[in-house]
This record gives sequence, C-alpha cells and structure tokens, in this order.
Amino acid sequence: MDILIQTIGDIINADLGSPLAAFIALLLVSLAILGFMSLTAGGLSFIERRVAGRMQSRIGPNRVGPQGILQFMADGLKCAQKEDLIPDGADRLLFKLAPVLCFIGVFGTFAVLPWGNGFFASELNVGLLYLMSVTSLVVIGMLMAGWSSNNKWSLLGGMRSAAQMVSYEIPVALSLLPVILLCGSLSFKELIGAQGAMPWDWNILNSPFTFISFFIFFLAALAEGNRTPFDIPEGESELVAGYCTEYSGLRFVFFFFAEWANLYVIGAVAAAVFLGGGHLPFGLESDIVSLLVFFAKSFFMVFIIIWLRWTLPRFRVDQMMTLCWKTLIPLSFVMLFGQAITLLIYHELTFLQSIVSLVLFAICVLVGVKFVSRVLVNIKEQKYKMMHTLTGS
Amino acid sequence: MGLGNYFKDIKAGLTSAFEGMSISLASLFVRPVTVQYPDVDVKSDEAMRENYNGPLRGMPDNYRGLLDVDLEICISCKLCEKACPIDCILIEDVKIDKKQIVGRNGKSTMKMKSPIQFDIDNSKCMFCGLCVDPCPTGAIVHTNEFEFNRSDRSQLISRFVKADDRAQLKVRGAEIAIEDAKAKAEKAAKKKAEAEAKAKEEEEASKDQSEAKGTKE
Amino acid sequence: MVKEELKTEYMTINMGPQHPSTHGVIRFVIKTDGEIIHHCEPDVGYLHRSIEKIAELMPWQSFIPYTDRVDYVAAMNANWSYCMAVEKLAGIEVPERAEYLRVIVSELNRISSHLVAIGAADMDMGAYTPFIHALRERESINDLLELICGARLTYNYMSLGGVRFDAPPLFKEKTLAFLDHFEPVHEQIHRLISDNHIFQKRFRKVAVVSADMAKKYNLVGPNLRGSGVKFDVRKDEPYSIYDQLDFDVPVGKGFEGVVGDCYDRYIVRAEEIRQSVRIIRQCFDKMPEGDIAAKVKRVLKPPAGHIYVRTETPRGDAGYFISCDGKTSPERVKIRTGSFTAMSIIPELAKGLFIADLVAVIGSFDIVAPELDR
Amino acid sequence: MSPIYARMSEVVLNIDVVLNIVKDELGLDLVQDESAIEGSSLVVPSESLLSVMEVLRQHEKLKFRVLMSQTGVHRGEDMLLFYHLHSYEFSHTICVLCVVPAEGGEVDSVSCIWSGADWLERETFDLLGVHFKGHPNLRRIMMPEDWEGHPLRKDYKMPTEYAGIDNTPCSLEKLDD
Repeated sequence: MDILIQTIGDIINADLGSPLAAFIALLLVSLAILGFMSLTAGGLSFIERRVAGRMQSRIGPNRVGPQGILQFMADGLKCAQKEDLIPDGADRLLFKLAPVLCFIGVFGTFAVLPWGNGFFASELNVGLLYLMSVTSLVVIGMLMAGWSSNNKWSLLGGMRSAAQMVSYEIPVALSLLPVILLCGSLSFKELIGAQGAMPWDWNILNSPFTFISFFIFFLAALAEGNRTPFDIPEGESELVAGYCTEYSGLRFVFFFFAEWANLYVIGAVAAAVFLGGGHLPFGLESDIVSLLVFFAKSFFMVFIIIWLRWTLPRFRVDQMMTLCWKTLIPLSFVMLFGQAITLLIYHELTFLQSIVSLVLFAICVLVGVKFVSRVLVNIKEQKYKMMHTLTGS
Repeated sequence: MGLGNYFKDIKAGLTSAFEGMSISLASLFVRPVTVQYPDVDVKSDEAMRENYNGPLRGMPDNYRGLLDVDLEICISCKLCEKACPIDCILIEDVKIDKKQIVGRNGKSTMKMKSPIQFDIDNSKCMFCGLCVDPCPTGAIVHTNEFEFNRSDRSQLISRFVKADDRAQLKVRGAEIAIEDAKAKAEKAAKKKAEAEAKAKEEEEASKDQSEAKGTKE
Repeated sequence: MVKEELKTEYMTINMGPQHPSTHGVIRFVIKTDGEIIHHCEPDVGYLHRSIEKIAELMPWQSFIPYTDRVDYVAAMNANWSYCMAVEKLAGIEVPERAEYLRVIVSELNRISSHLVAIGAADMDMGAYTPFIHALRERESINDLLELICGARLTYNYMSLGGVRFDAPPLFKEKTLAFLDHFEPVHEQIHRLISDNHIFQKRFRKVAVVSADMAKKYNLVGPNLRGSGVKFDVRKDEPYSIYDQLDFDVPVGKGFEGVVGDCYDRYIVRAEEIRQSVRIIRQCFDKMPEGDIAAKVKRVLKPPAGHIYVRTETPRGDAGYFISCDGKTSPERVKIRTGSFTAMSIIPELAKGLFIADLVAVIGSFDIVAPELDR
Repeated sequence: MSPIYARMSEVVLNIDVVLNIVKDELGLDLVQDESAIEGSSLVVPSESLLSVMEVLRQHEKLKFRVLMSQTGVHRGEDMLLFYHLHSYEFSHTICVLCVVPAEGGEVDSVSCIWSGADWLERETFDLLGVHFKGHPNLRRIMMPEDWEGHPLRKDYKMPTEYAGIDNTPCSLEKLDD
C-alpha cells in the first residue's frame, strides 16, 4: 500500500478515488520527496566537507550558520547567482538537457526507496529492477554533458563515464541476485521483511556468499555513483572537471545535487537489501523508530563512502575496467552459484544457517576490534607532543 | 595472471585499504592544525599555544615583516639603498646640525646628515633583509607586521619622513648649506690669506736671505 | 553504393598551463588516440623570469634572494649552491659552525621539499588526505625555518661566507622534538598511501626510465637514483661537511615493479627523508660553537675565471655555472636544474601512456615549474 | 664513510691524459683552458667539437656519458660555449670550452651524442642566439616564439613593450615641492 500517498490523502482529506485528488496527492508526495532529497543532498555536501576537513587535519566550512551548517545553502545561493554560461559551439539543447537527465535519474529512484520498514512512496513489486533501470538515465546525462560541451576534456570525461557506468551496472545487478534468490522477491518491502533485527539475521551475514556480494555491490555502486576510487569521469587532476567542466551556475548545481543524492541512494539500498532495513531488536518495532534506524544505517553507509573517498587514490581508467570485468563480474557469478548451493544445503540443515551467521558475525567483530586498535595507535602517533616547558620563541 | 595473483590482488587491496582507513579515521579524532587566523592573535605566544600544535609559538623575534625606519638614529649613509637588490628604497638627505646618537647596537655615532625623503616601496619589497644587515646604527629593521593590504598601490609606498619634518629639515638644511658655504668661503679665504702670508713670509725670508747674502758679500 | 571508409585521427588536447595537475604553469600539447597519448610536446617558459639576466645586473651578494625564487620549494638548497660557487670563486673560507647550520637547514628544507613532492604525487593520483597530511608536517618545518631566519618560504638565510643568523635558543630542542614526532608520522603517511594497492598499481611499471636512458637525458638526483644509478653529490663529490656524516644513498631497486618506474622514484624520495632525519640528528650532536660567517668585503671582486659547482638539492644536483670577469657583478650565471632535464625526457616517455599516467609521470619526476623556467 | 664511494677529490682527472687521448685518436693538438677556477678544462676549436666530444664519450678511459650542462657566455666579439661533462663510471668531470664568433656563430649540435643536449642547446640558442647545426628542433624554448633578440647577450636592449604590455620599470621618484 502506498502509505505516503495515503497519508497525504488523509491530510488533505480527499478521496483518492477521484483523478484530480490523486494527482494532487502525487504532486505533494513528489514535492515532499524533492524537499527531502534537496535537504539530504545539501546536508551531505556539508557533512562530506566537514568530515573531509577533519580527516585532513583541517576544520572545513564553519562560518555560515552554527558550525557552518548553512554552508550548503550559501553555496546554492551563490551558484544560483552565477551567470549561466553556454560555451560557444556547444550543442545548446543537449547541453541544457544533460543536467536535468542526471537529476531525473537520481530523483526517480526515490519513488521506490524505502523510508523505514513500512514507508514507501510507491511500493513496486519490481522495485530493485526499476531502481537499476532508472539510474541508467544518469549515464545518458553525463554522456550528453560531455559531448555537448564542445570541450575535449569534457568529451573524455563523458566517454569514460559511459564506459564505467555501463560496465558497473552488471556487477551491481549480479551482486544483488544472491539476495533476491534468498528472499525470493524484487520488492523492497519483502526484502526488508525477510530480514530480522539482530545482525546475524541480516542478509549480509546469511552466508559467506552474501557477505562477499555485499562488498561487490558496494564497490560497484561506488563506481556507478562516481565516487573515489572510481571518480574517473571527473578526476580533477586528470580531466580538469570531466564532463561538467563547462557547466556553471544552477546547471552545475544539478550535477552535484544528483551526485550527493546518489550517495544517499547507495546507502539506502545497501541498508535495505543487506543491512536489515529498519528493524530493531527486542521488540522495539514502531514506524518512527524504524524510520530512524533506517536513516541511521543509510547514513552510516554514506559516511563509509565519504571516508573511503578521502582515503583512497583513484584508479586508472583501464584498471577500473579490468577490476570490473576481470574481478567483480566473475566473482559475483561465483557468489550467485554459491548462494544457490548454500540455499539447498540450508534447506536440508536448517541449524547450519544460524551457525554460519554467528561465525561471520564473530569475524566481523574481531576485524572491528583489530581496526579500533589500529585507529588508537594511529591517533597516538599523530598527536603532536607539545613542549609546554619550552616556550621561548 | 594466475588465480593466485588474482586473490593476492584482492587481499593486498583490502588490507591496504584497511590500514589507510584506520589512519584517516584516526585524524578525525585528532585536533585539527588549522589556526583560524583573523580570530586568533597569531602574534601572541599564549593564543598560538592554545590554537596550534606545531613547534612555533607566536612569531619569532627575527620575523621579516614590514620594514620600519627609526629616523632618529638614521645617519643617512645609504648603505641600505645600495644593498637593495630591487631598488625599492629611495633616500634623499640634507646636512643637519651635528648630533650625537646611540644606535640600536649600543654604539654612539655622530649624526651629520638626515634624510628628507626615505621611501620604501612595499609593493616591490621582497623582504629579503639585505638592507637590514649593513645598517650601522640599526635604524632600518623588520617588524613583525604582515598585514598591509591597501586599496591602492600608491598607498603601499611607506614614506617615513613626514611632510612637516621634511619642510623643517629642508629649511634648516638650506641654512646649514648657506652657513657651510660661508664657512667654506671663509675657510678658503683664510687658507688663501694664510697661503699669501706664507708666501710673503717666504718671500721675505728669501729677501732676508739674499739680503743677508748681500751683506755677507 | 558509396562505401565510406572509417577515418580516425588523433585528437590534439591542450593540457595546461592552467590544468590542475601540471605543478605550476607548464603546458603540454598532447595528441591522443582516445585515452592513449601518441605524442606529447611540453611547452615551458611560462614562468621565465630571466633570473640569469638579473644576476648580471646585481652585486654578488644581492643575487642570493633571487636564488630563493629559482626553486621556492627548496630555497635553502638553491641559496647554498650559489653561495658555494661564489665562495669557491672568491676563495672565501666558511667557518665550521656555519657549515653545520647550512647542512641542518638545507636538510630540513630537503625534508619539506620531498614532502611536497610525495604529497603532490599523491594528489595527482586523487588521494587528497596524504597530501594534506604531508603539508601539515611541512608546516612544522616552515615554523622551524621561520624561527631561524624569519621567513617561511624564501629564506635568504645564507650569505657569502656563512649564514646570516645563528640558531636561536631552543632551536635544537624544537627541531629534535619535531623529528621525534615526525618519524612515526612519516611512516604513517606511507602506510596510508605508499602501501596502498591502488596507488602502487598506478605507479609501478609506469614510465620506466632505464639507467642508460637516465644518463643520456642527464636525469639527476632522486630521478637518477630511482633508475638504479647510485650517485649522490653529497657522497661522491662531498662538499661542506658531508664527508663527516653517516648516511646512505637510497637507489631504486624495483620495489613494486621494475627498476626505474614511477614508484621507484617516489620511494627513493621517501627514503631520502629518513636519511635527512639521520643527518640532522648527527649535525646537532657534532655542531661546534664559533663564528657563523666569514668576513667578506662589501664590494666583492673575485678573480676572473669560470666555475661550475653542483650541490645536491631535492630535485637533483643544481649546477651553478658562474663566469666572472673580475667585476663587481657576475658576467654570467647559468643555473642548471634538475627539473629542466627531467622535463626533456617526457616527450620520449609519454608515448603510449594514458593521460592519467602522464599526470603520474609529472608527479613522480617532481617537476617544479619555476625551477624549470628560471 | 664507506669505501665504495669514489671521492672526486681523490680521482682527479689529469688534463694531459685527455689531451694525449685526443691527440692519439684525432691527431688534434688541444690546449688547456687556464681560466677554470676548479677542475680541468680544455679548449676545442668549433669545427672539431663533435669529433672531440665523440672521443670523450666513447673512449674507455674517459667514458663521459653525461652532459651535465651546456651554456654560453657572450664576451665582446666572442661567444664562449661551455660543455660540462661527467662520467659516472670514473666519477670525474671535465669542462669543454669552444669559442665561436658572437655574430652568426655556428657550432655542431651534440644532441646526436647526448639526447639531453636537445633542450640545453635550445635554451642556449634562445637566450644567446648561437646556432646549432644539425639540431633536430632548434626553436625558442623560454621566450615566446615571436620574441625579438636574445636576452642574455650583452648587447641586448630591453624592450619597452611586448604585445601591447608596457614594460618600463616603475621606480620611486624623488619628491619635489
């Protein structure tokens, strides 16, 4: 059931049976989503800059608003005031259309994204399939932007992005297949419903195969979202700014809007499909709580993406393609078959699943502990031992 | 590429990313090194100690900032003007009444001349400090002032001699020049007179001698 | 039916002078076949300031601040080369304490310069965090050098016959405290980026310069040692007090690929940082008390003749050729720098590389544009 | 200090050895350049520069495989060209001086012997106006293509304007009141 539409319908107190009321309700829903998306994208841009700043021993934007929280609004306003330049010799129609397409590609995904355990803008039974196909629009947008700019760097960026995105759609889809196999559905509602509250009940820890599938999905989704280490289409040290070199003002904002919103999409899909959606243990289930839990999980994934970006260098274009075709795709096939076989075994030996899940969970905890200890060592090394006794200049 | 290499690749990628991420996360918890400059008084030791973790506290004594000239002890020797590699110093001077001054290095010197124009073009100055080294009295020094943005390039020229002083010095200088000229003329006249007297004496002496000779003969 | 043949042509791309990764203002005209470079023509001279011409108009001492500007990333080392050349020309003896101070500041400067080189190479690869971590440490070195000479970048610290300022009180303590802090952080930066698998993949087996090729093109310094030639002016033609100091000369051994690839050049710089730390510690142990500068006439008139002096700067040996006709200013100063020769090898190296590799090559050669153009 | 490093001061290249080698190989009588303050230096006539350089590079007692620096000095009527060679095998250096007339001076390019000479000679051409015969790509390198004159020559006049940009130096002016 389309709960959001229902809710809106309740609020405006209309009979959803009539076409006009349904249209108004839909419009309101999409406006709400647009508002959410802009806030998320803007907020993420702020969070990313602050996190990046702290990871690089600097502060990041902290001037506009308390702790710089309104920085994204200032940036948006600034960009809105900029002159809208279209380069001489550019294909004007395509040049104007490209950012819109990119934006639509990301905006469309919000139609099926879950907002918690029971919230959906529209609950499609082919939700994942829809999501995969609608994000392909972004490729066309970037290719158009690169081609129409009449700039060779843009063209190179556009070509790279086309090659990259077309290739990485395959591992994204393939790595989702084991989970689909497990849950037997493409609908987000059922994917979430099939998982439990505790970590070992999540899809990711179901078997080693889903575990690895998660990483494949994560990497491939990074590549689709143009994030480091796969930010090859816009790698500024190589291609100036890639496909969006010639864009300015609001059109440029559209691209970056799409990019940051896409971050959230990646996080949300990962949270819904692999990380147990909005479930909470100990029977604390309620709509609002599941909403919060879901957001927390999505934003944690987003944080990891940001964190990765400010840690890793960038692949070279051929290495990126090698990684896709020679590593991720074969691996995801193996995972698919492995999961199929595992399912058969689990069917025979039901207790095995919980043992495997617990073992995987234990491994995760161990790795986490190791990680924390490394972090502590590194913190100790980085701190400058102040010489308070030696104050002479 | 064998299967072994394939897994080695994946393992190397994962472990190095693991370590890298632990380092970038670590810096998330370490205080940033940024000094938020206009908010923090960078010249003060205390403020810098609170806001910056590095070896520097405040500004060092020999910081090479904006040049400053102490005209009281400047003896207008023009060594700085000669030392400047880019000719951004211009000095014009007049003679003044002799004055005993004590330089920054503690040595006392006689001040005979004073600049009536001492300009430094800060838009050209590269703060190399070569003008400071040869100064015999320590009149020209670097301050630790580094904020000297101006709206106009002509305002970047620091003129150390004020217009009033310049006028005064010029008047006094002219007087001294006249006095000097007078003194010189007097001296010259005196010298001349002396020379004449000497010549006369010599003449007389020779006369005397010849007379003496004459008498002898 | 007219059969149209498919025609392909090379795409000419203008990379620079305002491209983000050309380390200053260098321009490359590259002809590419898609992503692969077919022909690369460097176009230098955007930062040409006629420093050699300026030298002819200057008294001998006044040219020292200009040598700062030759290579502003390692100004101390450039100072030193010029001073040493003039001192040899005029027969000026430098006091021992001044020599130690010179070694300390130029090794500190070498560390900071290599940190920039390493950081810039990382940034060209898309890793920003290591770059800023490297610059954070460099900032501390700038603080130390500011403490001793009052400037942060263009030091003008050395004078003919010695140095201009003595080490202030606590300079030793602060420097040693910094080194204690720096050594683990330096290792940390390496764990962060040099050991990174993606980074290694980008750098290894890319743009291999064999030892013969390096000699033919006269690569110098870390670029030469990256190709496996063990030559360091500090060891092989020791000047100053380097023969009394104990340090190693790192050479490229094909750490992650073949000898002479980008990764070798990169890691040689990293190793040199460790050696510089060793040198500074030794210098502080051995530094005597005494004068910091010899008495030099204000108007210097060296005897006529010519001299070619080289010292090891972070970008290889900087050769200062000075011709003197016995006047108060040089007749001709020629500055032979490492970046210039490193740049001349790029057209040959770039053939067949990816555009992204060209960026890696520039980063690994550590080209500094003002030094290239002078 | 470890003994594997040959110190330059210990392995001093005897200039007579070089002169003898050149005489044996080419039958040329060369003279030593006395104006060098440090190290050995020899004068080579411009017409036999290429063959002498070839000998210096190839001879197994010399093996000057590296051209460290190439430059010129404009002195009166003459253009003095300096070539600084180095050998990593023996760790010795030598300076080769070649004098050509300043006006219309020509000399053989050594870029066929050392590839690194390519850019060095381009720079000398650009700044001093020496023409190198047989150079593959003798164009301006530092100055713009349409620049007039060669800046490092002693008779060079500073231009007051380039491409419409005023180039007169600004300096402080004396006050007059």
